[in-house]
Amino acid sequence: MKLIFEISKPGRSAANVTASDVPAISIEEAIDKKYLRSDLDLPEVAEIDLVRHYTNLSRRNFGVDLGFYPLGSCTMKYNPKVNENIAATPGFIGLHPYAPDEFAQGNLQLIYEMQKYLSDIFGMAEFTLQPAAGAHGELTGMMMIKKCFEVKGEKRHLVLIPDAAHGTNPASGALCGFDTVTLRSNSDGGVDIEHLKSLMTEDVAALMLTNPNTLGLFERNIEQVAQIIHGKGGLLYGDGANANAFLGKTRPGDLGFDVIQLNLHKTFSTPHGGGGPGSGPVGVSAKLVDYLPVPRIIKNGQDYNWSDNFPHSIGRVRAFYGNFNVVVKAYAYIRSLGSEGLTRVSEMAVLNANYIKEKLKPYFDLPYDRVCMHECVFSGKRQVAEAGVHTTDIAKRLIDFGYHPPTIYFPLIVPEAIMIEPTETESKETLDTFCEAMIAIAREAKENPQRVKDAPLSTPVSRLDEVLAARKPDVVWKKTG
Amino acid sequence: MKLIFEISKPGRSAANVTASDVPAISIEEAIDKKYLRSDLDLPEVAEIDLVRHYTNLSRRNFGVDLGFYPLGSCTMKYNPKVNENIAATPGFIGLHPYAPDEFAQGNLQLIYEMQKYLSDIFGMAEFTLQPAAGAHGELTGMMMIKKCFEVKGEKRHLVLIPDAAHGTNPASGALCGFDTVTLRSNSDGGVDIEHLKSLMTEDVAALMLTNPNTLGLFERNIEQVAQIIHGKGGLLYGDGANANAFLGKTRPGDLGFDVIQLNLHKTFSTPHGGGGPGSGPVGVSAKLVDYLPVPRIIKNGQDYNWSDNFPHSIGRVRAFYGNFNVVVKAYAYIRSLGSEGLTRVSEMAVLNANYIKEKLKPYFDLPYDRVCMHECVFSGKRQVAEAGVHTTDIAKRLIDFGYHPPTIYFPLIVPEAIMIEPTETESKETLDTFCEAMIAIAREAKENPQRVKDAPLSTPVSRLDEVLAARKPDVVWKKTG
Amino acid sequence: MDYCPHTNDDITQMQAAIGISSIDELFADIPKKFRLKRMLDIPAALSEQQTITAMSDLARKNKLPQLTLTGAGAYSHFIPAVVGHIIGRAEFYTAYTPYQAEISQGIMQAIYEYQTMIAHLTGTEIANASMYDGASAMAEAAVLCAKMSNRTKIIVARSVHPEYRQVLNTYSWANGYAVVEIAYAASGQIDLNALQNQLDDHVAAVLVQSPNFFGVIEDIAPIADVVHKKGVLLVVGFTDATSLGILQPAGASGADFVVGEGQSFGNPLNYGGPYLGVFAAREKFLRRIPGRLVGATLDKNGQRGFVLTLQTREQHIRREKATSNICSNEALCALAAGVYLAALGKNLKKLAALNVYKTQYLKNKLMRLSGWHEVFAAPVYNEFVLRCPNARQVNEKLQAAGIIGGYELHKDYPELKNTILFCVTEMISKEGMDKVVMILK
Amino acid sequence: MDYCPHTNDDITQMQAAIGISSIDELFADIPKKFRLKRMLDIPAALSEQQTITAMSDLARKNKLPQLTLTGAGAYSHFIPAVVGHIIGRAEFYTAYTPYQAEISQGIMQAIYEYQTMIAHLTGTEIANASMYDGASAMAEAAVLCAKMSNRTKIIVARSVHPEYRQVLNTYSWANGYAVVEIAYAASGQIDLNALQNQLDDHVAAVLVQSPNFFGVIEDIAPIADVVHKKGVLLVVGFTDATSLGILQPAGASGADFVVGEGQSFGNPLNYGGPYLGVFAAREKFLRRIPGRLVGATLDKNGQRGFVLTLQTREQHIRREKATSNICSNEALCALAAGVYLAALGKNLKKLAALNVYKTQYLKNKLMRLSGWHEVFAAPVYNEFVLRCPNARQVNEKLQAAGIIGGYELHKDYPELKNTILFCVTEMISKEGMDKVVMILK
Ligand SMILES: Cc1ncc(COP(=O)(O)O)c(C=O)c1O
Ligand SMILES: Cc1ncc(COP(=O)(O)O)c(C=O)c1O
Repeated sequence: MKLIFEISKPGRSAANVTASDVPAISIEEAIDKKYLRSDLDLPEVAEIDLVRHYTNLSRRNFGVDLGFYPLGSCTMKYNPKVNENIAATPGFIGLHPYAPDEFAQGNLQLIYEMQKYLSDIFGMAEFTLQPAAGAHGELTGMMMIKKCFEVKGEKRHLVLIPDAAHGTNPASGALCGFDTVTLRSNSDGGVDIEHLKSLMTEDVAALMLTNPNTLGLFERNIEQVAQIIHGKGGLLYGDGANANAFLGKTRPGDLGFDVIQLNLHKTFSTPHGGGGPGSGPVGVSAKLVDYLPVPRIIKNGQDYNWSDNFPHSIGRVRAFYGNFNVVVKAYAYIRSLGSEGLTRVSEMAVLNANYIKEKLKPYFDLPYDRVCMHECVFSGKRQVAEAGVHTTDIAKRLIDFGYHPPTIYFPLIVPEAIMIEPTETESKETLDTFCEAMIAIAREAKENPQRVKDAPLSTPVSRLDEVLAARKPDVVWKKTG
Repeated sequence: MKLIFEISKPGRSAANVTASDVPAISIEEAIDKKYLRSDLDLPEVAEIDLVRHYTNLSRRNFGVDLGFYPLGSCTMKYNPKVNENIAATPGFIGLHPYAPDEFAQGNLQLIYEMQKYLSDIFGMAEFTLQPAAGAHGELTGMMMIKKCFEVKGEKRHLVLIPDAAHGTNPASGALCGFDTVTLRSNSDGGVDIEHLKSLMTEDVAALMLTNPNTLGLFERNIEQVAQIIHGKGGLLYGDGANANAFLGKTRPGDLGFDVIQLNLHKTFSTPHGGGGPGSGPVGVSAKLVDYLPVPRIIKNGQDYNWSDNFPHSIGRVRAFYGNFNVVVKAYAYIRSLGSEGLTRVSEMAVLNANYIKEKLKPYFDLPYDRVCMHECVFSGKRQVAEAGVHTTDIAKRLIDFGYHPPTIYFPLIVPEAIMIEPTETESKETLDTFCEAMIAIAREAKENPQRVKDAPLSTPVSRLDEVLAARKPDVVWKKTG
Repeated sequence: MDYCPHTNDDITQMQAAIGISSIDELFADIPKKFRLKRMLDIPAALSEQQTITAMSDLARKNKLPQLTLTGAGAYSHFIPAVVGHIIGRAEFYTAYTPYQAEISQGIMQAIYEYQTMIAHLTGTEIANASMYDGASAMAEAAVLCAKMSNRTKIIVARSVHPEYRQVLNTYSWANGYAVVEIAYAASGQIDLNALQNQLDDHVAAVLVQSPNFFGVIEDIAPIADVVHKKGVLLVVGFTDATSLGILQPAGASGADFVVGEGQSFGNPLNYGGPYLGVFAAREKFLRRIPGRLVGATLDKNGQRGFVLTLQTREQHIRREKATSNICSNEALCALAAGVYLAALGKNLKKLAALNVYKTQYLKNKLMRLSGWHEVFAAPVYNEFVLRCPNARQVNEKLQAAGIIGGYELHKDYPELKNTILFCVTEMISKEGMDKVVMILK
Repeated sequence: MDYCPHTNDDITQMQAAIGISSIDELFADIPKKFRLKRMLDIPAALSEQQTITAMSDLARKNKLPQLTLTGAGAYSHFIPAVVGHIIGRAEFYTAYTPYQAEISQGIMQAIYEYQTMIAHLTGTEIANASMYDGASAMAEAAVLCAKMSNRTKIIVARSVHPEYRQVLNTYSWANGYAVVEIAYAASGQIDLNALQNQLDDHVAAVLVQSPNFFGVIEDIAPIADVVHKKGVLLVVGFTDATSLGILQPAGASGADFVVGEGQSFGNPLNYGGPYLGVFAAREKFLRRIPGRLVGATLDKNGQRGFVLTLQTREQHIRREKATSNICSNEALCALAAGVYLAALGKNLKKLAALNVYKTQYLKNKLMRLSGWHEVFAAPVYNEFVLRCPNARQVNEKLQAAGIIGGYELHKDYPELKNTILFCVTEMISKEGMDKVVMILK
């Protein structure tokens, strides 16, 4: 398809500007000419061309509303439409963040209650909704840990991170000045306790643990892990991206976590927008409440107010209060489901993952053969060995069957990883037909490997040259001729 | 794709019903069992399946927002998005039609002003917005004509209809009890004046004329036509479906029309919804004002009120006041464009049609080679003669080029008709590439006729068996097995 | 603003290609004396921002009530969010009538599904793709009966919606048919004896509505018996379409045609339109009914697909001999109805039951007010008629509290002085009803 | 309600396939003592209808003002209807980050176009696919400069948005960097001498904003000169992004990084989020910048297509050595910005001019009130600071009339007692401004 610049034509525009109802003055008089730009080279298109351009672009994109999207770790569940409508109401959309608190009591109440709900669901003392995404929440959480030790006068510069961890974990640790140390997994897919013991010193600020981890496995030794960390005065950080696995079943706070960041856009069903916005609330145990970012909401009688008055706070991690509109959707979601609904979410998510695991086990290597939680991780090793068909080929071939591929090559500890997260919103029929497609591809890999390697065959472009893209980066279009 | 019934599964549902906040009573006690149904066999699907089903269906449909839609006579122009938003505001959507007038002053004012605007734009004394579509407006107009003669005590049972007329014209005449007589076109594509003279008697209630007619040609002898009709006491009915050709340029009232129905969904840019809703306002000259349907709006000072008190009215043609929400969009459209904007609409629509006509003239037979108005009509005769490629083949082949085909086989007086209406909202680039596609098909028809006959090659289904559909009608799905 | 993309350059080039030097030359066929020489007398053009301001100013001149207790042919029901999301897909709402099957499978399959749901709900075998609204659907059914039978009299129950009867009168008058009204009995149902007395050889059709305008459920089976014995066709309408979730469908009780207003299925009140004319019938009338029909068929590769079928009934082929003049219908409203019904599924029954519970609640509460009485004894769905000391006053009191009260029947039924037709749907909470009763106490 | 489609039957069958007899078995890895034995303490589940009621009750507890005269980092602009229609396409908003290029060309091409528009608007060569917001974009730019230069001091103008400086402080503290603030001159622009005095070998970056928090336009070129002479990097932010329609872009005046809040481009106020962090830079930093990048490339058939590129900078590959931890960004907000900018095209300049006209109008009117004075002399875009007799009273008066007044600066700038930062955009009519002046007279 052409770029919007390539259909641009001087003199066209889709959006007109209202004629001024006040005197038009000379801009050069109001603003010294040296401050003014000389050119403005934006695309010039009529509304019809604009709409066709983006509508046709949308049709080259796959979303949950089109079909199954088992992207492991990303929890691509169906997002109820009603929440979109709710979040679009002018009452929520229209307020300026600096509107006086009297104007914003509804918003403040919503944020306050959301923090309370999350605190109960996750067993934490308090939550902040300020971080804009999961990784931002991680950073915020690690900053609080840093602050905590700084206030206590302890110098701890290390953070332990399991080898199965999501890349944001070490990156977040690093972005707030910690040195990271990799913690090995054991043959069972859990934390290698002996390795942990050997690494845990009084230099270690925290262990960043994902539970269930990125293999979809629950850390059976969680009690021991927490004891080891806490025993040396460290803190236990939880990456809550996988919270879809245990809502109403167990609570990170009860398991010993001191901090947990959530990905509202995953667990609480706000659509992911092709890459964002998300929302990454962070919950903390009592130990860390003082360090929460400001501002925080204070409830006085029936009134809610913002307050900056928390001297030990880490400060702010972004302007204003977070991705409020995303929170609105997640709040409505929690209100719709209630306790039983949320619990059912996890039960069905876990049921679905185990169902897929059992159905595909005969056809793909399953490196950790135990009950999984909300996702299961296969390895494509067998297909590589048998026919030179790689996980990426299998993924691309799934596209031809109408599915979004699973997450691949993550977690890094599984070679040729295929990470399937069905979520609770998918029907048995969908899981069955997906498994049939996977099995068909496994067969095809043997019988006609080239066909799999040529996939996808049904898309407008196929197998894009990533090496070229990285070698000769072209991230901004340049007019030619 | 599967039918919604084929993905149904007992026990599922997408929409839940709120628990009762009043005592649940026994339905059988409130309503005798004999009045109650025993089965309710609607599809049972979860929200995710529902959304995927219809979203994927939508992707098998072509709309103006996807590309050029030169469906002659249908004026498939681009529909400004802002009007969709406006029409969706709760203030317009939420009122019951029997809301007391005090509650509905905004709606009443809108309807009243819309009638005034249309009256000026078309030069008529007054308008009704009650009819739900163009054909409904025709019927309403013809009923007023009938009533007029009834009140005058004249018995006129004939209606003259040009052979080029849209099928709704004779059908509307018939549906209100007139006998129809076909009026021939002359070699110039206009009314055959001599034939008209010979047909016009005091038995004739009206001539139903489309101007510009369905060949896209303006009736040059309109003055004479009106004189002939009026001379014998008849009335001149105008099918205003082609009003996009003359906004701000001329007015049917000035041309001598006594009645005109509009298709708001065409001329005034309200999207057509895959077949409706439309809106078919009818304007009348002073002669016919008394017969307008009730209710009509009366303005008293600043207040607007509905009134039924018009003894000569034909009554009602539907319940309530018409397709109000469609009118809202058309009203907003008129307010956006103003006089100059509306005039430009027609200028550009006519420019575009003539541009296409000139570009395609060398490649397709043009039965009436004169300046056209907003649409041009070719004949595919040459392609039939040369290669046995029919207009329908050309139309189907255009689909592969990404275009909606033009109207074909209408008007009936042009063999193998290809009726192209570009509308004013299409850019020169679009017209150019469309013409290139048409020319390429003309070439292909010679060089590779089979390819054209096999078209479309890019769609999920191709060349559906209409004969089978009509011979063994299957209009309601039946469960099997 | 306008929506024409041409730049001046474009226009110049196009003029050159056509061989003209000014656009005006293209309008040369319009006789000079008829060319408009002034600007149109409409307000000045607005920017998009100004348009929104102007339109919201208008919308704000409306007063949205807190509660609406009026039904009378238009019903306020909860519309699941999915409906709006689906009909808001540009591929659906910016398409025309699906003349080109290959690129219109989406709307056609959806309409085929709608037809199937409607046939099932109405207890008939076939349904069309929609009519303009309930009233015109009923009128067209009546005209069709007359045309098929070559008879000229149409009987309609006086308990049919007054505006439907007016539309019927208009259509019948235009075709030269006589319309006879049959009174209602004390129960609120049709007076079966009176009906029997009117059934003669000239009668083409009998039209009743169930629930009727009074909310009363008619006993269709005996009516059908009586009517069919005289070789007359029975057309049955309904008021609130959600009643089909619980009531025995007229098709199952012998109706030849079931017609009515489908607005309740996922279409907002919209001050009366666009609505959705439901038109369903016995199979034998398939080739005679008005309106578009989507039919399933096979493509050249043997795959299932959908087409507009039996078009030879329609105006664009049969012209003056067509079964109707209808062309554009209410496709998007039908799509909304299909999505709505698919969303509710069997929950439509629950919803209908909820309407009954709530209706009985308000009815019982109001009947305890002094001077208030039930007018009709027959069972009702979600509307009912009560007599009260002063109907006008009741509504005025409610309006003062921002509530739209019931429909005052004396306007159309002079014999029913001080009676009000109330409607209660799932949109009215117990709290709301209690408030209404408080106000009227 | 929940959104799990399984029927009881499904569950039974699936349990059998897995070989379990109860779902609880799947949770056996959770130590018994940690299993939650009570219901969650959250309100009871609601139906869709109830959810809407509950949520609109909450929304109604907010008071939407008639006018908002506050900008201060979040701006109310008219959003053309097309923006909502496009970002409302389910294919866009229900997609994840485009990891699978072949079925994500839509969002990737749109983001590539966005990157191009942003680079042009900021006068730089490259831009990423978005950051969380303006404040975090600026903080990440500062951290990046420190990391690249191995220096530990960051200089920031005191006229940068107070919350941006707070975020900067937090990020800098966590990384052990010192932050030094530079005062503003009487003009409202940065005190260039003070800046020069602070520039030493430890300084990694200088951060300024233009327009700055006072609405004042900074003179970037001389700042860039001074800064670059010391081998320091210059990061320039902006407040209202629409100013880019008219102001010389910082990239053209020598900035190394241009970062800021893109909310003004088609994203509603939303009480502060989601917003859109703009991050643009000189080409040479391409392999060092944070965030996703969409790049054009060719597919195996030589066709143009788009991919996420230079992913080796990113956390999922480089882990602790990544250029940032960012993963999810604000893609849909960036899409909205792209659509907005494509819709306006060159009209963005007209729009910016309109903002200037209106701003000058209100400023002139207010300055005529007794006791009101201009605080800063340098030119402004659409925000300005005035001193008045009693700032609190001014805002209280306006609030009483349903108007949100300006931002009171003394909270962040104790030295600026009784000063108010006002903002005027195209959303404020002359009538509205006259009313404001009337109220304050
Ligand atoms: C396990 C895990 N942690 C953290 C993240 C980061 O979350 P976000 O993308 O919202 O920053 C992700 C997202 O992919 C994840 O899967
Ligand atoms: C010339 C003409 N007249 C009348 C009609 C009927 O209009 P509607 O479809 O709105 O009933 C049409 C629509 O196709 C038409 O093109």
